[in-house]
Amino acid sequence: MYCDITVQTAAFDLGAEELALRAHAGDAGALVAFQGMVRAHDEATPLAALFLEHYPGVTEAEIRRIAEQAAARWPVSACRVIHRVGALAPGEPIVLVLIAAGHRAGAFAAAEYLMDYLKTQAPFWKREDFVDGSSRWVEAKASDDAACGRWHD
Amino acid sequence: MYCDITVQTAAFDLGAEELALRAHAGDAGALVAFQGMVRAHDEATPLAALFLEHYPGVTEAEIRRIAEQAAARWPVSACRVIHRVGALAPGEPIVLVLIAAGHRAGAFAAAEYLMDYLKTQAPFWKREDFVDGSSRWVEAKASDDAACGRWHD
Amino acid sequence: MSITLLYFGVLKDTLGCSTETLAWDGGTTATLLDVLRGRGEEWALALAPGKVFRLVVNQQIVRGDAAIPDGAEVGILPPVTGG
Amino acid sequence: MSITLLYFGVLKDTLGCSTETLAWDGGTTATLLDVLRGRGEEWALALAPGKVFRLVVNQQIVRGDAAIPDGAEVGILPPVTGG
Repeated sequence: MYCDITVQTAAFDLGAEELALRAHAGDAGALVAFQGMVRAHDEATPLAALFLEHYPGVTEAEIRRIAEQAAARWPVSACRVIHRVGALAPGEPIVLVLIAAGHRAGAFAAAEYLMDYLKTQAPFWKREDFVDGSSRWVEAKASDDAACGRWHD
Repeated sequence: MYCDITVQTAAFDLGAEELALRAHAGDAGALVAFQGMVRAHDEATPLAALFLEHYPGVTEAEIRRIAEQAAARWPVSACRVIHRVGALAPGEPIVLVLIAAGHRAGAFAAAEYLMDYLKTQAPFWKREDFVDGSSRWVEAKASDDAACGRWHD
Repeated sequence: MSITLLYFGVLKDTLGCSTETLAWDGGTTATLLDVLRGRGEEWALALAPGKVFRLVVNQQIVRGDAAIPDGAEVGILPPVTGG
Repeated sequence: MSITLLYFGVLKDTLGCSTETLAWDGGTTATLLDVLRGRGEEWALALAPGKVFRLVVNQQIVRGDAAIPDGAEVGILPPVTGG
């Protein structure tokens, strides 16, 4: 399986990544993309920015391990993950997962697996900076743990 | 819900469609794209081209009905479907489903629902034209019926 | 009085026809299928009750027996294979 | 002999520290946590057994008690909140 993992501050381009991945995807019939955007209104006070940090080297290696787990479970031809760090304004894309696979069921399952795992296990930390000047580090969500847990049955 | 359905012979651009859809998606935190490509090697004889036809008007209305079912089931902000018809070479994108939603679970579920439904219920007909000059109309697949069936429980 | 028939997918090849105008004295989708099946063995086989996927009258998918008004467009759809 | 400690996320703010060099006479991750918890109530609370998510020694996530060699980089990771 072709697998390319990047953690970066820069924005990414879904269309360009899709074209690049298809060049590595052989006769794949299905491509699933997930893109996450920063939400402004999850809390009572609107968000000014989301600040993310990661553990360079460790984070990339963990994501690769997770992607290889997904490829062992479903027939995946190629995989691309980009996760942004630093300060991100509401509406900005923060994470991209692209999966190319022979058929749609495997592509959907692998993309969802990777996203569930990224949200619960990959070493990222988020701080919410609000428009009123307050800020706080996000705590781990129980719902994300639950979403990930269903793969471990 | 914003919903835009097109059946066309022309190619489409996933990146451009993603940007356009996000303009209609409000504070959506999740975007899922499915793109299907023509596979060359599903049969013993390689495919020269896939020829698709649809029922103009009826096909678009059916897809819209399906998209509205998905939006009734999961919180979907915006939806874009492009399905190509005419002669398509192996590797060419044939269908695009884009779903923007508040959170990832609904976006994945709605995209998968729409794809399962498109494969089994929308009025499209495929003819396979092989490199040896033979050609045949594709018969409905039992596996696609089964994939769709799980939503009707 | 007449109606327009549209055939799709494999039916075009099987029946050797993609569009036709048919004289119509009124009736339902059942009437129409009887007329078409009466054209010969190929038509009877291709449009046998277990084989016809759907009929569409004036762009509305119909289930069961439905009236076909004068001037209607009737689509005859084999099982779909899209996506 | 020394090791480098890296703190992430909320721990940076709670402990007022993002990176430090610590004199190190050898030992394990348990030894290190004892040293850090001994720095005062805030450290003891932030690094209480139920709170620490993971320790990473030389870029390898460790589970249970693990040796920390001289010159090691040790990451101290609170629960992750990424994606």
